[in-house]
Amino acid sequence: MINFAANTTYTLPILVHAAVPLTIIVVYALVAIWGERKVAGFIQDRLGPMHVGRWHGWAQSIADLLKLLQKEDIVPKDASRFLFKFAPFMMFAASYAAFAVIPFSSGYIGSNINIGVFYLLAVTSLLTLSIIMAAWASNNKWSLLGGMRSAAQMVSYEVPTIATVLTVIVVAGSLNLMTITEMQAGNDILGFLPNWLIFQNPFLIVAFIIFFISILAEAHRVPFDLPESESELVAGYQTEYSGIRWAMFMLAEYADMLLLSLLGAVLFFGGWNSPFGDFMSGPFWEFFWFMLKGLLLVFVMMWIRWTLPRYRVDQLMHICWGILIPLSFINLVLVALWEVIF
Amino acid sequence: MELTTILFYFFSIATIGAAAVMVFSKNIVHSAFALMFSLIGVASLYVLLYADFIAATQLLVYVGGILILILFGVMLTTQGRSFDYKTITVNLVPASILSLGVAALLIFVFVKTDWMISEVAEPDQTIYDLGMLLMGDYVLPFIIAGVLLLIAIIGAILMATRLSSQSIKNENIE
Amino acid sequence: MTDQISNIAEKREMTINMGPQHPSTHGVLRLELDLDGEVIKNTRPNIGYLHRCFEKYAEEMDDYSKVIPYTDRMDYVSAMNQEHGYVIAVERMLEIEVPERVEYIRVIMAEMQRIASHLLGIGAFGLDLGAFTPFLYCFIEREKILDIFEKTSGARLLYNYYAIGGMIKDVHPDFKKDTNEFVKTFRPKIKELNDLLSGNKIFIKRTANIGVLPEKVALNYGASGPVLRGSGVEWDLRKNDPYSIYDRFDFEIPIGKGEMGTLGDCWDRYIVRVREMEQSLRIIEQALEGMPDEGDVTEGIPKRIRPKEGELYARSETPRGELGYYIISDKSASPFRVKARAPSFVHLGLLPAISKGALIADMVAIVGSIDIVLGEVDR
Amino acid sequence: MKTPEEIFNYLTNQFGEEDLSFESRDIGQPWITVLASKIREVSKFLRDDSELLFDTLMCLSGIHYPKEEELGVAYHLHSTKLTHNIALKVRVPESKPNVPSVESIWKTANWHEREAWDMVGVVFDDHPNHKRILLPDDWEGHPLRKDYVQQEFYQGMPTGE
Repeated sequence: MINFAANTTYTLPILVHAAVPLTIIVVYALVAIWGERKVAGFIQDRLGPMHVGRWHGWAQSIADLLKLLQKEDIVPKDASRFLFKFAPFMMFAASYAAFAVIPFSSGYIGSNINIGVFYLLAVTSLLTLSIIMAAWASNNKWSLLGGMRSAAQMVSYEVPTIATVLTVIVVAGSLNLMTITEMQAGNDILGFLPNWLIFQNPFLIVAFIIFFISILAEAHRVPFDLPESESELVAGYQTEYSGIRWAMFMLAEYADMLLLSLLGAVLFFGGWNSPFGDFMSGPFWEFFWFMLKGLLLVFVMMWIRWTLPRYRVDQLMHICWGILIPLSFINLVLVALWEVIF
Repeated sequence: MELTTILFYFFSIATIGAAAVMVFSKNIVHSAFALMFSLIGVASLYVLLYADFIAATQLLVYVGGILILILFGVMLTTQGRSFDYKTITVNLVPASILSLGVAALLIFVFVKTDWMISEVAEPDQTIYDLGMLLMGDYVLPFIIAGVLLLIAIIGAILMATRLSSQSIKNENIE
Repeated sequence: MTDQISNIAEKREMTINMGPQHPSTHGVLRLELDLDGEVIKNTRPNIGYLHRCFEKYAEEMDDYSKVIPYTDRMDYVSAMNQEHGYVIAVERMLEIEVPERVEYIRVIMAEMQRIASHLLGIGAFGLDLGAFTPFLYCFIEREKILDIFEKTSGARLLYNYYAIGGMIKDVHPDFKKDTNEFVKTFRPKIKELNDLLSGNKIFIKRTANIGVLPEKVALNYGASGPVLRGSGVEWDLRKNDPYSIYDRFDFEIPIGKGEMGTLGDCWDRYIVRVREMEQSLRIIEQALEGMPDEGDVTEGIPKRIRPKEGELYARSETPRGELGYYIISDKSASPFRVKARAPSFVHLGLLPAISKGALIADMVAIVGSIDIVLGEVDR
Repeated sequence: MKTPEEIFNYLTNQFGEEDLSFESRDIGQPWITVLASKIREVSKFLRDDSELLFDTLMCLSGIHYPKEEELGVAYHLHSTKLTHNIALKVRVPESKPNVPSVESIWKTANWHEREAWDMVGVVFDDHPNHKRILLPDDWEGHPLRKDYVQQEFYQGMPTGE
């Protein structure tokens, strides 16, 4: 017999731990979708949502969510029913699971495991599979083409991502995201710059640029949004989805964006460390700084999204295999040399 | 029952069930996705054994790499049509005999072995030892494996470029 | 070995339907694509989804002037140019002259419409390649032109403003001021557009060397307008076969030079449109200066339109290319036969030739660069 | 640059008087009527001759003449090099509406000829893809004929209002 009473000591904290990132993701997604529209509106010389909720249409994404919940859940006749229904949830689960190792502040991390970065990269590789699953299960040629493209893209761009993460690990000497963050505390460089890794080693700036380009591709953002490029593949793997399942895809995509941005913040910008040393620190401020850094990167992604056209699939692959991967490996060697010499 | 025990049984059943679906499914893509569930289940079992590095490697290599490769292969070689992936069972009799024999052997070994049951303590440095072993005692096999993979990659690139330069040729128009 | 590989490649072909409901076919166009991977082996355009029997309607009308609203609906993003083409055709049949002021208004309207149409074409082209923002920038400018049109004609898309021998009514009193204002504010916007799109590395990568249309092929396929000029042929009916009063204005014909890649690629066709907008601005400026302030624009409209027996083929330069009206008159009040030679129809016909060997993503770029309007293709 | 009359004279020197005739009406442009069987030969000559160089076919239209019970095809040609135009016309009886295709000479003709077949019902011999273009393949009749009567049902759907 299962004795739940005896297990509450285990189960309750686990559930609370699980609920915290979920809340952050959902609230962030609602804000980010509204924010993206506002950013788009600002860039395109228009207002964006203005009506729902009076003040600058702040309730627009809530209204959208309610609308999506009410929509009919359509499953194509020839679709593979189980996989079709399962894929969006698996995609969200994959990006949600990765939040377990993100250190939101010095007082909160879902699971402080030794191989944090490695676990994160491993779990996000499930995203690719869920996209293939959705693409294949839809039984639609456009979906399949989109799925194939995205699988190829994500598998390729995982290489430079991992290679640049590796450069940071070489400098930091740990796979634990909490440890990596803790070692970036203080303001010692040139007397005033914070001890963030990007300032510690000049080659890490190159690493960050490569990393940022790769996460743009991993998160399917313009100029690498080929899997769902609306002008060619209709909507790629999402073509046949509607209602709440489609909302799950969007949620997963936005969560993925935040996840990778937060990873970038941890690896290069000192995670939850305040840029002003001890000023404005403490668990709550740490959370504020951390989210601010992550959201800034998300904002840059949006900015790029509304400025650039998109690449073609072979050009995308060429950028990855021909430029980013060799560069990131050369950079890895240079970073290591710098660390040995200084 | 402890929570870990419940999880252990849950993941074990999921792994075995998914493996059964993989074997008995007529649709090859369904089989591939069942394999995915099976592999994820195995990874979860590794986690329960405190082997977090192996679990993550299992996910990254098998789920994120090999399985995607399998799916690619299946989808590309079946001419792009999405519902032509049926499989049939051949050599039913010899296969059954062979698998029953192997099963009997495994059960026999399982029962006969004198298992030593010990309480595992959570290690705090899993990867440190692993790294030491790889770069210390096993550095030669490690490097040989690396060189082998490099050769394989170069070969693959060579073959891929030759094929693609033939098929992607912008034909001149009259 | 090589044979085996190519055999496998051939077997791998898959046929895919692009359209009729597809975001980047610019309307209801269906393209059947034979794909090898993502490489296009064969393109078969299927049209007719928007067919409304324009020619049959024209024959059934009991008056030549009743055809004009139908010409609007052919190329609905450059309705003024469509009307202009039809009106000059009928005027030539009747052998009538139109007043000076009418000619100037017509030219200004037609050139404004050309800018509006090119803005839409360029914006949609950018949108096809994933650049959303230039599309809206173009629309803001296009909106200003439509506002001017609306003040005068009352409509924003299908104007019915040209009449045989004149205009339906005089322009709005603010017309000159508004147009001058627009010309002044629009020049810097072209530069903005060039910064966002024309010079963008990704945009160039997506358009240069794609969908190359050599000069000889272009002529053989009957290409005209920006598509022909993009291939380096200096050919513009406003200069080479002047109609209306275009011979009075000083302007250049921009042609593709293969600056970013091969001559006649998508980028060349695109840049011709951008530069044409500048030339149109020049024409508008000159026309505004020369336009007489007084004059009744409706006095020249004949009460009864009954041409003598005969036939003619009159052509004019619309934003998309050569628009020809082949009209046969049998002395009755309605035309015996009206055939519209729509540039988009001809350009869509050369799509299979230039899309061979391209990728699906290139197909989108190619369709965008020839800038078709399905209303005109299907008529 | 040649006027239509000059072009006609130039052509008669090459092909003889019996296959060609020069026609004009009260207004508009004159045209040259060509015997249907000769149209491809004449077209090829018009395109390739160094003094004519008609490199583009601007327009190809099918016409129905109900009084004469004839179908016509009008070709409007144009030369970008020498900037002159000419119109050709072919007339064939309704009972045997066969005209040789000029698709091999000007590729524009491909779609235009399909349209002429679709709308008027002229049959173009040797056309590589002789199918309807604007209407569905199983449509009955050719709408631009003056005696056209619309079919009542198309695949079970009423076509009227």
